[in-house]
Amino acid sequence: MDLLEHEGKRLFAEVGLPVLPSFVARTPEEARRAAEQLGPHVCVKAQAKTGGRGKAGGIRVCGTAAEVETAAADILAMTIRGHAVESVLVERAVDIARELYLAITVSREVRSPLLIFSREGGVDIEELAKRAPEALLRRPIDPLLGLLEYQVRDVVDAAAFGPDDPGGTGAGRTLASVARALWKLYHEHDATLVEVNPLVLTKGGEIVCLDSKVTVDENAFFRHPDVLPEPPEDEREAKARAAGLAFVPLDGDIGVIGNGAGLVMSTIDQIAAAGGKAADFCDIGGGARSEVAQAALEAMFAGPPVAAVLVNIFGGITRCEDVATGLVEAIKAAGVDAPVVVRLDGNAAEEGHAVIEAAALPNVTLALDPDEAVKLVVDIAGKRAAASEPAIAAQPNAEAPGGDA
Amino acid sequence: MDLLEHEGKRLFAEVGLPVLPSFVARTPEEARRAAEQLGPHVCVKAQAKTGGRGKAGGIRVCGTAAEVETAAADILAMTIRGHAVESVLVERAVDIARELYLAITVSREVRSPLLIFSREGGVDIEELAKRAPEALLRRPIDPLLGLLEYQVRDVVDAAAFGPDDPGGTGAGRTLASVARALWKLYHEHDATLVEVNPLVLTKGGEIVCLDSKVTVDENAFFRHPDVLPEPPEDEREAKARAAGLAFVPLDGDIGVIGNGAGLVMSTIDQIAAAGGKAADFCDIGGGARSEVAQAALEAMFAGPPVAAVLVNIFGGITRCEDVATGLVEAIKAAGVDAPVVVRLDGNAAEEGHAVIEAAALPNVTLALDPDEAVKLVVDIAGKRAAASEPAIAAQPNAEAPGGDA
Amino acid sequence: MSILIDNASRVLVQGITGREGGFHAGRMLASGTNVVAGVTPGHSGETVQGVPVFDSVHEAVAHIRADVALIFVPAPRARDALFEAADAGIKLIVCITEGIPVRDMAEVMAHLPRREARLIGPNCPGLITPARCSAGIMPSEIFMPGAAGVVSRSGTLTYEVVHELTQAGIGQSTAVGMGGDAVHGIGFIECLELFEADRETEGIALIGEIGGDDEERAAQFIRDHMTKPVVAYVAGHSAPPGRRMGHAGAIVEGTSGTAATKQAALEAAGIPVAASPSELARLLGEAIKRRRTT
Amino acid sequence: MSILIDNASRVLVQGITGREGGFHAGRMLASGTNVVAGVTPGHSGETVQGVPVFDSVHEAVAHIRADVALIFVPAPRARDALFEAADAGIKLIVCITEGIPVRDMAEVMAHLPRREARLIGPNCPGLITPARCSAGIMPSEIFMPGAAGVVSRSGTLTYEVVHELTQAGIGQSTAVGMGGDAVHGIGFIECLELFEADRETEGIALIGEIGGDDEERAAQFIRDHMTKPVVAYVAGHSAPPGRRMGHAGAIVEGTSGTAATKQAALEAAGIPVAASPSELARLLGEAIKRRRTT
Repeated sequence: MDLLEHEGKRLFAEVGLPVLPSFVARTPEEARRAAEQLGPHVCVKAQAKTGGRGKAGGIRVCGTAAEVETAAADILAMTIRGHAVESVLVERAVDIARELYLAITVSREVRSPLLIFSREGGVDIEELAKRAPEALLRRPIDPLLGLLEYQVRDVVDAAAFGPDDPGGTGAGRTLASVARALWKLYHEHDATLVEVNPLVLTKGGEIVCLDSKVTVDENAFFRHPDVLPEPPEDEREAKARAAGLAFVPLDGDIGVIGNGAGLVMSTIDQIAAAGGKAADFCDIGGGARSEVAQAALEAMFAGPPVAAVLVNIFGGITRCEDVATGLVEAIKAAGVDAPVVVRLDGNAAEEGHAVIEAAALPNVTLALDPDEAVKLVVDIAGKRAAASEPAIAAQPNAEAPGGDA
Repeated sequence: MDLLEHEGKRLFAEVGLPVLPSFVARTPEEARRAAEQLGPHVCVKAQAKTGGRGKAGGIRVCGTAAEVETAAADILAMTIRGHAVESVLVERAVDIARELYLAITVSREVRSPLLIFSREGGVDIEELAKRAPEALLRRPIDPLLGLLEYQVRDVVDAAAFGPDDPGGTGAGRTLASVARALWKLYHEHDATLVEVNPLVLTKGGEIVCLDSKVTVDENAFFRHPDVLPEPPEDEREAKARAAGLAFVPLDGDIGVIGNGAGLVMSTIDQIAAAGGKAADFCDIGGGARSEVAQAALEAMFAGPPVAAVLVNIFGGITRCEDVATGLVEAIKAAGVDAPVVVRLDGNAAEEGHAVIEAAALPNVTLALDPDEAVKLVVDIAGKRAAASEPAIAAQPNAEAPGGDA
Repeated sequence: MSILIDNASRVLVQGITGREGGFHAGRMLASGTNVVAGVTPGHSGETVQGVPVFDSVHEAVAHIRADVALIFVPAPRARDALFEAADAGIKLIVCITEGIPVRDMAEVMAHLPRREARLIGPNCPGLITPARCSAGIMPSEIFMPGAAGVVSRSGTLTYEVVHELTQAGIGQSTAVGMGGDAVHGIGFIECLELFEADRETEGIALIGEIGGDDEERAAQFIRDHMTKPVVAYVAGHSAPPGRRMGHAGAIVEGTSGTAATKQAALEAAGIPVAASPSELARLLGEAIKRRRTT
Repeated sequence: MSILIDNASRVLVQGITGREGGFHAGRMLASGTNVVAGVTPGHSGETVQGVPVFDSVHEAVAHIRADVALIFVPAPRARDALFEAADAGIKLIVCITEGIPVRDMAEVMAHLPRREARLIGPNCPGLITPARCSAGIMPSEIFMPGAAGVVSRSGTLTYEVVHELTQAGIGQSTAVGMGGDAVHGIGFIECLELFEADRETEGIALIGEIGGDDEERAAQFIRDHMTKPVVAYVAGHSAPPGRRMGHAGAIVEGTSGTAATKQAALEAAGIPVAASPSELARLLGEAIKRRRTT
């Protein structure tokens, strides 16, 4: 789970990382009052769980409280990469002498946390990583030892603060304590990413974390009962999660239900290859029973209407008969009239076919192999979309999900 | 450094180990007041940095405050294995249902801490370890992982609390937290031993640490600036330590100074083999200079008089000339008149010999090899002791160090 | 032959008294697997499906020899169960549990080599050597013994492919479901090495998915070290790009991680990449037949 | 030949700008040792005795190949210096520093095998292969090349024995001062194994002292595995028994640990035990001569 900048900075302050005085504001008025407290020179920053807010205009440096109020009003009206900005952080501004980069994230390859430092921080760090990889210090942190002092010294050496830098070698000592505190946060809060970009050396010789990016491991919430998991924005996702299903909303018009993440991904790929577009990723899991299949269909129909549905089940542990029973009940109960293509194979597939056939639902078609099933559902959805094309053409935004008719 | 029972129990309480209410008393009167606070049934226990106080009569269970005062007076007058009892611990008494044993200490062999548990605690645990080694659970604690939960469960399983035990399985949960806390103490306080014997299950179903034995690593004091190293009891030791020397007072009459612990030990062994007895172990170290040699001699002469002194130096890094210079100065300055046998070999040995010869001190003899040096000093000391024998015979305590004349 | 497990393997199930543990222990026994012991603290002396239960892995191995530990313990206690199995001397550990924190898995993967223990998983279906040993939750009914090695990051895709292979008369030597967590045990390369050395295996199906760079590294390994044919499939071409907060992830993993880069890397190494699981099964069948005739 | 170090060894000194580090670097250079680099944080670019100094071991090995790290860093920072050397890929680490906490050494000894690094020490004089390489603080002047291997828990006792050997015309292959801390690196057995395999070594002097059970285990090893003659000396017969607070130490170490039990164990294994360092040198000389004539 990603944290907002101000949430991350609260953790920063807890572990002793240097942050600037700031207030969170949800209205332009609150922002103005914050500026009055902090003094005239402040920075107003969009709080959104995405990168690129700077380029999108989500960061403004202001010199008066009135400017702050205007900036906050502008920013609070923004949507950045699909994320509505619901608050801004009003933070005291500083004079920057140097911008550094410091992060810890998990490396799949070395199977451990990895510390990354660069004496050139700021916006284009990925660029730098490609252009001059040697400019980045990378140090795997041994999971059994933690961040070691010699690694902290490596960071300070790489910063190469000189007599021309404000603060001189004292800044090196602060940087060392910043590295230690960042590891403490990463480790103790079960983070998978903590990034400070830029980490700045001010003209006054102070080291300050100007931004915070923190991602915490949802699997570790059992160790952090005080952390509240964020509620899903999408209603379908909320319903599915309540039923213990993995659900990701997508922007196509073919509803997809399957068992196993790989099978569902593969199904969506094949729909795309056949010219269709999936409306969701819904994984009912390995040992799915009839109630789960039912919950999946209900979650799907809680969202925008779909042109057709593909249920693709390979029964390993899952009994296809159970899935079929749940489907039939859900379709009947919810009065689903969208076309549903069902492919059942493996464990109790024949019994599953019998359940579907016995129900004799007019909108449900059985497919005998996965390739046929994909072809069928894409055909049906294509025809339904074509039939409702005028409705789509009438919509102003060409990127809106198709097939909403 | 060994801690007294009450010092160990203060750490126990800090990490959440269950201890009984108690007071430290330095006078019988204080002990009586403690008993008045704690209620009539208390235990009065000698505080001494040694084992075997129970057998020596240093533990008394009392039923009235008056009994406590008498017991404290008796115990405070005791000396146990050479340790004068300066305080007693007055502790509330409990009804014991079962006695267990739990300890963590360092194992040289596995190079890690080792947890030891037995469901049969009490006094004869070493006996038990020999008689029925399978009755002891031993679990190495991985230094990089710490005490693991499955090991804690092993301890609880080995305790095998049953329905007949007071507290039942609840006692198991407490035992688990005791094991965790004991590890926390061991690790965080840099202990090399924490032992609870007995760890008792009371008739009320509580788990209580009835005794504490804690040894902390003096090499780790830099991590624990709040810990005060104990001052040496022996004046020579105090002087030597102030000069950075390793010094152990022994009870013979031949003063020994050498460089390197192995060489000094070996010298003492050879003195014993030749029929003599060393008065001390004094190691002036590997790179000794003239001031150090001087400090060693001064420390030695701060103690009871010795019959003779052997200075045994093999110069590796140490220059024998420096040692010789320091010796000559110290002998002159302190007016030492005891016979001193000096053996110098290795680095700058000839120059060292020249210094000794030039000083022409009447009581200093040069020996040319270590075997001859030992023989010589034992001869001299033997003659001096024989000459002063009547003085020794006049002393009431036969165990007093010889050669005090 | 086969890889990692065979009919001599003796399997111990940690968490056997749980719903999943007991259910799959029964399925494994029914498929002929040698399930020799179960472990659940506080349940020593019980039996599950006729299998004796012990309080700890140390206690179990003191009574009964075991080669493989299969872990069904809930995520919060999985780290401890993994340490316990390794410290008790088990050399092959299969962890079915999903949802284990990354920090715990990093510690486990740092510790296991110290005990010379191998891990499969976590968050995986385990592995199976058909008709000889199943150490996991794969449906043994759809497998048959034979020449095809399968290594996969996905459970149900494995079943799809195996089902097609079996229907086409192509049996399997061993199928390994390695799981897709960020920090996991055995990977493609280790399995490929084992398959290359296994006399029974004549060709390998590799089933990858988005995330990480296991497939890219496997592609290089296949090009440089494999003599047996390998065919591949990668799921997730249409997956939306994951939200990414910071830059550190991109710096660490570079541009790799998408299905397209994985497919390109595999193809660049000369490995046929199928468009669907059913095509993957066909490609493997053809490759094995070609190898037999040359 | 020799063990552990020879004239190809390239030595890096951690803590070279300190008093001890600089002094001994100079002595080692004077004895012909290949001291290639020094490390002291914040001193990169300086030289000590003509040896270039770097800020970190990683930086040093990026510039100059080194095989041996010699550590003079003060005790509170020694753990970190040991981790640094091992993590930078140094395979033989010699730690002279004394007074390192037991907890730190236990962590170091748990970590070093993960990097396949060997440790000599801490709190030891290091080791020397006469006229070829000195990695430590032993006085090279008293050594001469030859057939006697020496392994010892004591520095000055080693010098005594070596001095006698040299004066008797018996040179040394390698002398290892392994230190006597409760938790230390290389032990008697590892050195004996190496001496047994070393063609140059014809006999070994083992110098033990009170505490632990290294000598007892070495005695068994010698009886079971050594074909070359080993002679021994144990210091500390007259040492007063250490105060012992609890029983745990006695349980762990049993009755062993006194000079008498060590000497008895060695003699029971057929190993001649000398009464003094000078006798040890004589015994070794005789053993080597006997071996040559048979």
